[in-house]
Amino acid sequence: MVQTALSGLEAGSWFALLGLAIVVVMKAADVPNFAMAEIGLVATYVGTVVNAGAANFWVAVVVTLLGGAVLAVAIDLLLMRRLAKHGHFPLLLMTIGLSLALNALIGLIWGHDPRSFTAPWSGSYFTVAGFEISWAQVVTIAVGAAGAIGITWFFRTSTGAQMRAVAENRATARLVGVNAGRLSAIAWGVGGLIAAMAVMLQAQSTLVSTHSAASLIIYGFVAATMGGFVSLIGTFAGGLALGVIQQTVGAYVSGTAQFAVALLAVVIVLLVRPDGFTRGVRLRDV
Amino acid sequence: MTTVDDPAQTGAPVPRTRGGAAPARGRGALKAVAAVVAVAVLFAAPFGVNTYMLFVLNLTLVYVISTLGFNLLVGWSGQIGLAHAALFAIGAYGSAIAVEGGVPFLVTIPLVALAAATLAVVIGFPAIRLTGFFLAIATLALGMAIIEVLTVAAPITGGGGGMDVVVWKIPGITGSASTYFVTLVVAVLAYFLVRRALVGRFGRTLQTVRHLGTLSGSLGVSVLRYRLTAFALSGFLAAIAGALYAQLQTFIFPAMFGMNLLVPMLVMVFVGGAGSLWGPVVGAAFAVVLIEFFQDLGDLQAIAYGIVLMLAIAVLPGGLVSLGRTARESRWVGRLTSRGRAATGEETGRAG
Amino acid sequence: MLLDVERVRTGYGRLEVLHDISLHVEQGEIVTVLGPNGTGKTTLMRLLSGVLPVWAGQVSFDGADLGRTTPEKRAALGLCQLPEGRGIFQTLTVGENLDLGAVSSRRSGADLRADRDRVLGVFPELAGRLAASASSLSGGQQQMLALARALMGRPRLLLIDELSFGLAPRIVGDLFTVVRDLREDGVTFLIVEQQASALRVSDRTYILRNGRNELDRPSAELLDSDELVASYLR
Amino acid sequence: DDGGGAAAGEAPPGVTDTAITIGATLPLTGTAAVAGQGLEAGLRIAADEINAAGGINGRQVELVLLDDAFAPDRVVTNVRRLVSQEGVYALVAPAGSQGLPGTWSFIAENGTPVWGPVSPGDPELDEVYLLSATRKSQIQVAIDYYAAQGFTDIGVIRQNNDLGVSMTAALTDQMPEHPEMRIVAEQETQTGSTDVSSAVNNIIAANPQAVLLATDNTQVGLILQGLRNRGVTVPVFADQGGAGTGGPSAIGPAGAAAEGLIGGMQVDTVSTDNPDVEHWRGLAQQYSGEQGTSGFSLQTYSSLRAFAELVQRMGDDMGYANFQAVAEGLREDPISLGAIPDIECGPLPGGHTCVNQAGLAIVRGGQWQILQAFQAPS
Amino acid sequence: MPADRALIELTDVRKAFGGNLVLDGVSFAARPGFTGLIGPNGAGKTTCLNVISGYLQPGAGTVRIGDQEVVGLAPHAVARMGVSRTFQTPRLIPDLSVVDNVLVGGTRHHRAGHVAELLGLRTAREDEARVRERAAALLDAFGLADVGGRQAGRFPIGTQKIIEVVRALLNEPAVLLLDEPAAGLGAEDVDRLVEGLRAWTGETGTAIVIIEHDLELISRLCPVAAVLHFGRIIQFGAPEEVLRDPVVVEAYLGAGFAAGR
Ligand SMILES: Nc1ncnc2c1ncn2[C@@H]1O[C@H](COP(=O)(O)OP(=O)(O)OP(=O)(O)O)[C@@H](O)[C@H]1O
Ligand SMILES: Nc1ncnc2c1ncn2[C@@H]1O[C@H](COP(=O)(O)OP(=O)(O)OP(=O)(O)O)[C@@H](O)[C@H]1O
Ligand SMILES: [Mg+2]
Ligand SMILES: [Mg+2]
Repeated sequence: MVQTALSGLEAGSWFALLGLAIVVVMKAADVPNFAMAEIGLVATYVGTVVNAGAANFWVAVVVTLLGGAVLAVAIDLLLMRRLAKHGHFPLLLMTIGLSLALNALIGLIWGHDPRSFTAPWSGSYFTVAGFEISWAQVVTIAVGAAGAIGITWFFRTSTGAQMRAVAENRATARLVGVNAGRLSAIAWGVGGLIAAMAVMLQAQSTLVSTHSAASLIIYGFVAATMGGFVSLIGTFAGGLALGVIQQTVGAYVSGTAQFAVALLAVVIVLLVRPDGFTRGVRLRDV
Repeated sequence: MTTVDDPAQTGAPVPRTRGGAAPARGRGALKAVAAVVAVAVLFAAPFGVNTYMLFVLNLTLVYVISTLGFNLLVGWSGQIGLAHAALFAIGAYGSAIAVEGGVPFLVTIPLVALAAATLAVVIGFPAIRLTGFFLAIATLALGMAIIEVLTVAAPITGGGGGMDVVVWKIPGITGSASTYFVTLVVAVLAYFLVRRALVGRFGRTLQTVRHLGTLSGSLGVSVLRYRLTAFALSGFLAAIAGALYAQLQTFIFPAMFGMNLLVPMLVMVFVGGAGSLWGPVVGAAFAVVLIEFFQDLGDLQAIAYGIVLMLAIAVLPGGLVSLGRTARESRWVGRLTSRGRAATGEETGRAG
Repeated sequence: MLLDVERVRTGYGRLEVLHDISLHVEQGEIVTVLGPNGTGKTTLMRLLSGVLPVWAGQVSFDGADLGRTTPEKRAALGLCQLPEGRGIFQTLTVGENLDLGAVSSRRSGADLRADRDRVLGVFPELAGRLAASASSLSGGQQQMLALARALMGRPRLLLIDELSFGLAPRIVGDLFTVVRDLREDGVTFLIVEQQASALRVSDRTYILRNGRNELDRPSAELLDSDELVASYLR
Repeated sequence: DDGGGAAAGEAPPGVTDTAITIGATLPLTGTAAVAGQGLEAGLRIAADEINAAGGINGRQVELVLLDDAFAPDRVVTNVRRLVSQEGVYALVAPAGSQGLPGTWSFIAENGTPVWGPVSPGDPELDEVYLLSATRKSQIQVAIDYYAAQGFTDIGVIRQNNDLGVSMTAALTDQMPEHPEMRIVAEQETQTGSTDVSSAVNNIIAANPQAVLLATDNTQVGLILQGLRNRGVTVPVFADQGGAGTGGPSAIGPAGAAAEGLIGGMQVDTVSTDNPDVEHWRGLAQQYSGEQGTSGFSLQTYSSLRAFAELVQRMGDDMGYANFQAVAEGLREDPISLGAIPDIECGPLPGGHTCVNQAGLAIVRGGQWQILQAFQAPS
Repeated sequence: MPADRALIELTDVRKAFGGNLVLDGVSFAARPGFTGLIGPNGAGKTTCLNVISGYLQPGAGTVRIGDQEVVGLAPHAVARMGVSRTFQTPRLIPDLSVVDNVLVGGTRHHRAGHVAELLGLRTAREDEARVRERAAALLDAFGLADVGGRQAGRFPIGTQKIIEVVRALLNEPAVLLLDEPAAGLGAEDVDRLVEGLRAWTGETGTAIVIIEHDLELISRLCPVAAVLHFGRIIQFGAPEEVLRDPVVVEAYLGAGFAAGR
């Protein structure tokens, strides 16, 4: 029971963080980024190399996080910008192509066998009231929460409003003096960093590989949906809920139904609250 | 009042109906001839090419059928319904199981088509309240559920282990040629069905619903009815394609119809050009042929696929079908012509 | 000379809309632009705010050539605009829309609040709605918001595409007086209008026709004389 | 099956006086790439060796290896390409597990021999010859072993695909043999997923004396970590594919947690001092590509060597009819390579399962060691 | 046509958003021909239209079209009863040609269902032919015949508004609701609009409710006008009188306006 809850919150934190990464980019660039998981994965792989290279663990962590941010910004500058004016679909497809390419690239450089990001606390457990609790789980949950709070704080500033303005209408936003370029770079940077954090945490308590990205990205999007693609807190809550549901189903129903049931739970949430866990800002359309 | 003569170059899928513009007609006639020739060649194919090439052709056509439906839903009605792969699976399993139960293959096609169309309406029902990504996630979930059901229903479907498909043959014709002919005929029919639907009232109303949402109500359009009809049609075609796919694969199992099918399906829609008529054909051919073509690149193939995909988008955001239009309006071509100018200002449309 | 437009051409894609347009606006002047529908007034505005590129000719602001300066940079220079169709951000609140106007001049804190209060003084209708979604505003209220936002940018030259768009007569009347007052504070105006009353506040008027200069006269002359002008006014 | 006979009469494809073309479809990229590279290595090593020694009856071996990225539909397409486009004489050690059944009807139509496909079920086709113990019989052997150790409480984790199916089949056939044994927990995992925690939690809760796995090697690695991290040290079995017996594919990622992993053996472990294995090891060490020294490499190496031996025995008549005749004659005069059990095919039914003995190996001190020699299920 | 019969009638309609009461017991009726609806910004004019056309459900009160109660009907149902409208900010499909934009408005002319259409049955083809013909005629009446093939999104707002009016007329509505049709129009275009609309009512006896801030236009077209202020009708009558009313001058016109005229 407790085990299930913990595993749930742990997995939930990964989903939540990835969801946050997606939402952040969505806010500013209005792009559903299907390459987010791969961005995090590339960063994490670089990190594992550094980590294995007998460098200090914390150095590896910093490299990972920065790696994610830098990669994301580069993608924004080199690929996304020029497509912005063409609307959603090309951007969406670009991220899909990107995810395929990055995934293959990882396979090419580091091979396809799964690997882990060994942390000082990886694999060590402590016992409370007869329950074994893994440090990795505790760390993940804590860092996840911290990350969420950090980002929410970051976007409470007027930057948040500016980003939504750019997302709604880039041209007009620039007209009133918003520096759309700078904003989307920031958003991508932050997004990449969080994504890297998500995958790195995953790699610290389990294995990641070129094919672990696929399901992670979906869960990430589901979390983002729960947050209505705008609310950061909503996304975080959604991610955690998703994790717990998914683990509970795994424990008491079947390991194979996890995915479907977790998603179905979301459908129900959506049908009850069409904007997810947000105070639905209904637009007056007439 | 002065106005513009050449069509716009707005990036997001610009469904093109024949807006009565004169030049379009001339090109239309040309296209028609080309199409007839192409179809004729395709019918001759089985006698010309080996079974492998025939198989690839066949596969392409199957995806053309399914993408015609997917494009109608995503590109025209603007609803990102992600249960398409699952409906495709329904077609595959439905047909395979029915054939096993003694129903003639050709009969199973309309059966699964109607069944899937109905199911698609159910899946699309969240569209009452949901749009955009919310709808996408909801439909994705329902799709996953279907796949899960196929896995659990082992007694009928063979579960995760998969099931053999009784292959249908026209007496005297060997190999997959039999299915090929059926696929080809269906594909052509499907194209004309979709075409008729989209160039007429249905198509323009779909676009209205997509652009104006609830506001189209004031025109007497029942928004929900159109959204669901789009779902039904896409499911209809998905299932037909699925049935033919099963015949092609001769062995099917649930994992075939998950994400690893859905993503290529999306790629086909967008690469071809969402909201265009020829897009699905081009997109399907692109996706299938490219993979075969890259076969010999070894480790590089996957990465090459991704990169080509990205290039295609970077160069032709409107999809491959926009090639002609883009060329006509592009800087470079423009430069050559007299008052050619960079098409920069375009992004404005009108600010606000 | 604050704004100087020298024989510029521009348009959309490969369609040229403005042919060799020239005009100039002096510091502290109020200039109106008239012209039939589809003649290129809005296009001119887009050109000045940097949304459309200059194909030929030159646009200079305060003596400096604007060239390919981006819209946001121009806004920072004090070249603010109320675009055709208002360009209100529907997904933001009224307050957020307002504050966006101040982004270009990078102000914040007390300074910002002061400006806000000043602007809201002009549009009391908005004061009570700051927290509401901008989309909930009525058409006219959105027009007010758009103008208010433009004023938040501490404009030196304010480009207005149809000031009276969707506004009740009383408001329009008030706004023209506001315009006069702002001019006293050193704001310069370039206003596209359809209403005769506009000529009553403006010093000079340009008339465009089919993307070309038609004439350039002191507004007062036009107002009661030219029937040609009358045909553009309402 | 009509096609087989029809094709047998006329001269078969892929053979000239100087060359014989052989094909396989392998997961060289994608989720099973590690295994795929090993399988490729074995074929190339064998081909080079054979060719260096003058080929098969003077015919140089030409390999056509296609990548299916472990996607079943690609497997189906590839097999068609190998047969109709590349015109191969036979398929040797094709992998692409779950896609292969989709090609049987096509194979039957063309009569192309499929020699030693890597771990599919047994289709009972004239054209298909199984050279190594199926997943099912490996699991059966493992069950026997557990019984011999006196374990009674067994935990099971299976993937919801063909792997899981063969686990179920093995359990239904073999558990009755050992009435004292019972299954205390049976968990199913999602194909391709990396989330096994709930399965692991449930297994631990049931605290079994031994565990049977039928999952891909990533999941094997994850499950091992999950169990060992929480101090559960009971023996864990996985088949050759899942455990990558002899190779690093599962124990690499699992790291220290791999200690005590029992792997099914279709071929001898790569590290034994068996002279034939040593011979292969020598060649493998020179191999330039990836995964040359893995167990998968030894497996396909052996398959191709066996194939060469068989074709040698066929003499001048390369017709498919003769191929079948000679192959089904192996009962009398088996091919013995040392690294794998003797190959003794016979006529159908049943005869095309040329090998059904499986061995067991265990990881001790990070090294694979033989635990139990090749033997058939009781 | 019986000019006295009210085609549309609101009685004591109330509507509130959150705390703020936007329609506070609005009652008014429109007969064939033009009826003006004027009032300060934010008075509730557009909200009125939204209530009538079924986008908003009133908190209280009734709305009758002819002699049918429409409160509770979905927008498309109301539209099919013969109520067409335009929007304050034009809502065309920018990528479609002008003709196609207009054709979408012809829903009431289509008898054949989707299936008939997909199969290309004669009924469907006839329907299509008929609407196209009507649309062409209408575009011509509003002087847009020659631009039918061009993309709607590229026209200036003014022109887009006229196109929207044409789209609304294609359904041959009994009641036409126009929300500031002349805003952003130049003098020429206003004239075009007026002639087009006059011609139309002359033939059909449609009841046209016009929201406008351009009082010239109101005076030109409307025999009667209602003034809405803070959700109440504070005046109803001939424009000349209405506009002389001191309350109206104070709330809506402003001193400057009176001086201006
Ligand atoms: N995004 C666009 N793409 C192509 N052509 C355009 C675009 N926007 C405007 N045009 C064309 O440019 C010309 C000028 O349009 P503009 O909006 O500048 O006229 P305007 O004077 O502002 O008219 P109005 O008084 O109605 O606002 C028109 O013929 C219009 O068709
Ligand atoms: N969906 C909504 N949510 C909240 N308030 C609303 C909503 N719709 C309208 N309002 C408010 O109701 C009042 C009336 O709005 P309405 O659009 O009817 O005004 P109007 O008479 O059309 O004004 P205008 O002439 O400026 O268009 C305004 O104060 C507006 O802010
Ligand atoms: Mg304009
Ligand atoms: Mg209004």
